[in-house]
Amino acid sequence: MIKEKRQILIFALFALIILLVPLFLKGSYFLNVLVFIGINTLLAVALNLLLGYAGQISLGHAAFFGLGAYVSGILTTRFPVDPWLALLIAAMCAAALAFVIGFPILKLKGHYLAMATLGFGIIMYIFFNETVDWTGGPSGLSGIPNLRLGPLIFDNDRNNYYLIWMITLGVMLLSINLSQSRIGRALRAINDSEVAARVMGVNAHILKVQIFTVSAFISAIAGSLYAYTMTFISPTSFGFNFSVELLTMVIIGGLGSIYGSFLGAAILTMLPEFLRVFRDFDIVIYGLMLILITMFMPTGLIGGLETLFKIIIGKIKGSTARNA
Amino acid sequence: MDNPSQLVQYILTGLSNGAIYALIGFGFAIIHNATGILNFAQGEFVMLGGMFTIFILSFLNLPLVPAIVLAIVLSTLVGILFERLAIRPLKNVKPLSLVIITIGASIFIRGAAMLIWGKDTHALPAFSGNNPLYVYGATIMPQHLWIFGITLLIIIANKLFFSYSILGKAMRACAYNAHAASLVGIDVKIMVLLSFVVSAAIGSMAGIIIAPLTMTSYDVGIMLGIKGFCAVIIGGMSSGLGTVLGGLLLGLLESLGAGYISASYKDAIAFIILLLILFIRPEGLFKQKETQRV
Amino acid sequence: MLRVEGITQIFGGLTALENVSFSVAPRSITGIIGPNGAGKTTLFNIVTGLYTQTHGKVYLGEKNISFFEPEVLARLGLVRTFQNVELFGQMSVLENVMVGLHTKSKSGIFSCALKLPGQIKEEKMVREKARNWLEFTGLTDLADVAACNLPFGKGRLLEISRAMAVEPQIILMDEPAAGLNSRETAVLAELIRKIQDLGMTIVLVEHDMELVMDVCESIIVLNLGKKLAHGTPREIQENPAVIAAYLGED
Amino acid sequence: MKRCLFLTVLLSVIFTILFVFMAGTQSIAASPIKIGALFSISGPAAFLGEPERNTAQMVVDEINKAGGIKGRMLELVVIDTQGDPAKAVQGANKLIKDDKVAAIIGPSTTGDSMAVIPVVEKAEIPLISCAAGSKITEPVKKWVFKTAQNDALAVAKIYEYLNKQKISKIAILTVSDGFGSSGREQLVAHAKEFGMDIISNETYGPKDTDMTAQLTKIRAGGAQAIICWGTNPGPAVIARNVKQLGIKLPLFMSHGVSSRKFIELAGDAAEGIILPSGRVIVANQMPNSDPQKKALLSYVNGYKTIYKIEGDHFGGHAWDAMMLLKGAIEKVGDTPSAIRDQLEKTTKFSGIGGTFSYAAQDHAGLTKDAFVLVEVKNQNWKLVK
Repeated sequence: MIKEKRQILIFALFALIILLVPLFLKGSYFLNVLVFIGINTLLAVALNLLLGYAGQISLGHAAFFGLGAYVSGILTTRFPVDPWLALLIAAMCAAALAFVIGFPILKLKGHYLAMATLGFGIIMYIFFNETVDWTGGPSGLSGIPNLRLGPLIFDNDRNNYYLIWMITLGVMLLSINLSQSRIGRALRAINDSEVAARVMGVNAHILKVQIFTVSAFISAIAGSLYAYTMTFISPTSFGFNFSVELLTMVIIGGLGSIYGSFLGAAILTMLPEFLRVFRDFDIVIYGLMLILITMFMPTGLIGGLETLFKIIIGKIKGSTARNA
Repeated sequence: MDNPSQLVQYILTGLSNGAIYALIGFGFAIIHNATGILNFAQGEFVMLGGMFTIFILSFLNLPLVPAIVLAIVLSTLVGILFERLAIRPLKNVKPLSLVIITIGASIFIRGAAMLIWGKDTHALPAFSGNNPLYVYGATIMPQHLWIFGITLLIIIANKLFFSYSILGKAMRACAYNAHAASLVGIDVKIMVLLSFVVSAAIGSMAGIIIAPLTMTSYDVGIMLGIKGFCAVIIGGMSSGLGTVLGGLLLGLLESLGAGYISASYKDAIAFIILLLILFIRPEGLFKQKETQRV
Repeated sequence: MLRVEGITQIFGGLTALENVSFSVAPRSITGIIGPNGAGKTTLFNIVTGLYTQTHGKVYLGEKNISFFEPEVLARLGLVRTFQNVELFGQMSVLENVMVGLHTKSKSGIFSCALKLPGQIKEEKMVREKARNWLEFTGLTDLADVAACNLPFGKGRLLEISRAMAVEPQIILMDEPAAGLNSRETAVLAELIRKIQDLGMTIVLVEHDMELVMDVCESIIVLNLGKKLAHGTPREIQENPAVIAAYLGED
Repeated sequence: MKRCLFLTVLLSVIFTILFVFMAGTQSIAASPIKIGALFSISGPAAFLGEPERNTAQMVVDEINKAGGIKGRMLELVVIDTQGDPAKAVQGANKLIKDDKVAAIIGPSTTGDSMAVIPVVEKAEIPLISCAAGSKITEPVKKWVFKTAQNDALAVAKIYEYLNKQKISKIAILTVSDGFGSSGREQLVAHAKEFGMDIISNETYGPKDTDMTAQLTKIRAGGAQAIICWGTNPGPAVIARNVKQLGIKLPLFMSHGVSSRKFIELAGDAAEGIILPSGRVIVANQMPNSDPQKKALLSYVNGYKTIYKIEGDHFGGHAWDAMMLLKGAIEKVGDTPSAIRDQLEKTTKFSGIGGTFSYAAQDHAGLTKDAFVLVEVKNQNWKLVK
C-alpha cells in the first residue's frame, strides 16, 4: 500500500514537471525537441509493454507507427475525414492488423520472433514506398492538416507539446496501472517462465496477442500525432532503422520501466544534439550503448540509477549506524 | 512477348543470386548450430570481407590473392573479437539479450566501417574478366561461376568437417547439449569461438566473391544479411544442402517475381514467403519434423 | 480422479513411454517412482499438457483432457510444480502467488489499465488470498522478497503455495524433495498431508524413498517406459520385479 | 562492491559525456552572421549531404579568409538530418530559435525540404533548398528558394535528344527512393509532350544488387532506348547488367550519377552512356564564352585542393546557395526579410547549377540550359554537342 502511494506521488511529480516545463522554455527550440521526445516516449512505452513486460521482441514496430501516420495522413488529405476521427480509425486499423498477424507471429520465440517481426516491418515499408497513388511513395505525403479542438489549433510547439504530453502522460499512467495488476503480473510471469505461467492458468498466447494489439494501437496513435505535427510524412521515417532506434530507446532506458522509456526516448532524441561535436559518431555510439547496457546493466539506465541510489543510501545508513 | 531465353535468363539470374544468399546463409547456420545464437551481425562480416579486400588492394597494393587471404584473416579477427568481448562475458544468456547484442554489434561494426572507409561505394575487379558467357540465349558472368564453385566447395568442406573431423563432431555435440559436451571433456568455449571463426571466414569470403558483381559499401551488410537469413530459415538452419536449396529457391522466387509480377514488390514477395514458412513450417522446408525435448 | 489410459510417447525413434495406464483415487496421495530415464517426468509433461502424446488418453474425472493445453487444465483444477523450480524470478514472493490466483480473477486489460472499481476490489481479494496461502506454507515473512533471491528450499515452498493458489482438485509435484535437507523434507511431508486435508489429490514423482513410503498411500513404479507395478507402499517394497529393477540399476 | 563501483563509473561516464556535449553545443559569441545548414550527411542520402556540407564549409572559409562580408565573419551551423524529416524539422527549429540564423541552406532531399517548409514559412526565415523536387517551389512559397535543377529540366534534355535521334519507344528503370520516384513522375508526365511512348516502366530497390530480371523484361518489351534514374551504386550495376545481357540499346542515366565515382564503379560498362548533367563535370570543356565557366573552375579547383577529390554538382547546389546568400547579404545586410526580398531580385547569377534568375513567381530560377548532355568516352566525360 505504501509502495502504491509512493508510485502515485512519483507520477504526480513527473507530470507536474512535464506540465511546468514550457513556462521556462518560452520561444526556445528545446520545446520542439520535447514535442518529439513526447512522441518517442509514447512509442517507447508501447514497445516496452511488449518487450519489457511480456518479453516479446519486435523489430518491426516502426510499421505500426507508419501505419498510424499514413492512415491518418491519407484519410485527411484525400478524403474529407476529421483528423480526430482519422486518428481513431488509424489506431483501430493498426490494432486490427496486429491482432490478425499477432496470432501466428507470437507463436514464434526468440530469434525467430525477431526475424518474423523484422520481415513484417520490411513488408510494410515496401508497401508505404510502392503504393504511390495512396501514400505518395518515396517523395512523401504533404499537406496533412493540424489537429484542432474548437478554437485551438495545434500548429505550434506549445500547443503540440501539451496535446502530445497529455496523451503520453495518460498512456504512461495506464501502463503503470497495468503493470501492478493481474494482467501485468501475468505478462511478467510469461517473461520469466512461460511454461510456469501457463501451468498457473495464464493463457500466454492470447495475452501476448492482446498486448501486441494494444502496443500497435498506441504506436499508431503516436504515428497519427506525428503526421499532424509534421504535416509531412515519408517512408524513410518508418523503416527498419527506426524500429532499431525504438528498441534502443527501450533497452537503454530500462526494460519494463515506464520512466525508463521516457529516459531512453529523451536520450536518443537528443543524442544528435549532443553529438554535434562528433558528427557521424552517433551510429557507433548507438551500437556500443546497446551492447554495453545489455551486458552490464540489464535493467537499463533507470535500473542502474536505482541500484546505485539504493547502495548509496545503504552506505549512508551504514556509516551513521557505525558512528552512533 | 515471352520467349524461352527470357525464362532461362530469369532462372539463371535467380540461381546466381540464390547461390549468394546460400553462401551468406551458411554463416548463420554455423553459429546457430553451435551456439543457438542467431547472429544478426552476420551481414557485417560479408561487408567486412569486401571492404577489407578493397582497402588492402588500394592501400597496400597487394596482388588479389594475398589481399583476399589477408581480408579473410582480418574479418575473422573481428569475429574473434566480437565473440570474446561481447558474447563470452555474457552471463545473462536470454535469447532476447543475444538478439540485442548482435544487433548492437552489427550497428557498431557498420558505423565503424563508415567512419574508417567513408560512405562511398567501391567495386572490386572481377576475378576472371567481364566477358559474359552465353547459355541458351541467356547470359551469365564468369564471376557467377566462382560463386557457384565456392558454394559447392563450402558445402563439401562443411559436410566433411562436421561429419568426419573430431573438431566438427565436437561442435555438433555442443550444439546438441553444451552441458553434456562439457562433461565428456569438450571445451565448449573454444567450440563457440571456433563457430564464430568459421562463420566470419565464410561470411567474409562470400563478401569478397560477390563484391565484383554487387559492389560494396559500409551498408551492404543489412540487406544481404537478411536475405541470407531467409535462405537459412527456408533451409531449416542446416549448414548443408538445405540452405543451398533455400537460397536458390529464394533467388528464383525473387527473379521470377521481378520478371513476371512486379519488380517493386519482389522483396515483399520474399518476405511474405519467409513469414509463411515461419508460421507453417518453422523447421524449414527441407527438414524432417523433429520432436524437441524440453 | 485422474485416469491415464495406454499412454505411449515416442521421441524420434526412442520410445520414452509404452502403454502406461493407471488411475488415481480422489483425495489420495500417489507416488510415481522409478530409476532415472524411466519416463516419470515425460509422463507428467503429458498429463499437464506440455507434451502431446503419441497414443493414449488422459481423463480428469469423467472429462477427456488428452490434448488440453496447460492453461485450460489449470482452470479445470490440475496444476503441477517443476523439478527445477520455475519461479517468476523478477517478481516478489507475494506476486508469484498472486499469479497463481490468475484464474480466480477476471479483470481484462482495460479495466486493469483504467483501475476500474471492480478491478480494485478484485485486486484486494487476490492480495488477501495470496497472503493466506503464504501463511499456509509459512512464507509470510518473505512476502516482499524477490523470488530469485530465495534460498532453494523456500523456493520449493513458494512453488507449492503458488500451485495451491490455483485451488486445484489435483496437484502434481515433480520431485518436491530434491535438493532439500532432512529437516526441510520433514516440513514438506507435513505440508503434503496438510494439502490432502484440504481435500486435494496429490501425485508426486520422487526419488526420496523415505518420503514416498512415508506419505504415499499408493505407489506406481515405472521402468524403461513401462509400468512395472502399482500398489501400496508395503506391496511395492515386497515386489520382486521392483527390487530387481532397482538392484539391477544400482 | 566491485559491481557498485563499476556501475558508478559507467553511469557517470555516460552522463558526463551527454552533459559535456550539451554544454559544448551552447554557442557563446554572437557577432558573426550565422547561416544554418541542413544536410543529410549520414543515412541513405549521404551522397548528397556530404559534398554539400564540404562545399558550404569551403565557401564560408573562403569568405572569412577574405575578410568576411563587410568585415563580419560568417558562421556556418551544420545539422545532419540523416535524411529523416523529423530530424530535419528539429534541426530547423534549433537553427531558427537557438542559433538565430539569418538564413538556412539545404535540406539535401526533397522529403526533408517538404517537412521543413512549414517551419521556415512560419518563422519567416529564408530557405534555399538543395533538393531537386519541383514541388518545393511549385507552388511558390514566400520564403523558399532552391538551387538544384528541377528533374523536369533533365527529363526535357534527354527527350529532346531522343527526338533528334528519332527514338520514341522508351523503357524507364527507376530506383524506388525519393530521387527515382521524382524522376519517374517527370518522365511519365512529360512523355506525351515530346511524343514519347513508355513501353516498359520498371523499378528497382536502392539496395538491390542485380537488375538483370528487370532488364530482361525490358529487352523483351521492344523499347528503342533505356532511361535509368538513380544514384550510385544502382545505375553502375545496371550498366554492367546491360553489358552482361548484351543489350545494344542506347542507355541514358540521370544527373544523379554525374560524378567520377560512376565511371569508376561501372568501369568499361560506362562507355557510351549519355546523361544530362550540370556543367561542373565538364568545366574545362566549356567554351570561354560560357558565363558559368569562371564559377565552375573556381569551385572545381577549390574543392579538389581541399578535399582531394573532384567536386560534383550536388556540392554545386550548396555553392550556389552560399553564393546567392553572400550576394544578398552584401547588398542588404543580415535581416531575414531583407535577404528574402533581395534573393527574389536575383537575376543572371551564374553559378554551378546554371544561371539563376529568380522572380516573384519563380523560386527555382533555372531553365533547361542548366543541363548539358555528356557522354562517357574513354573513361571520361565528353560534352555532347
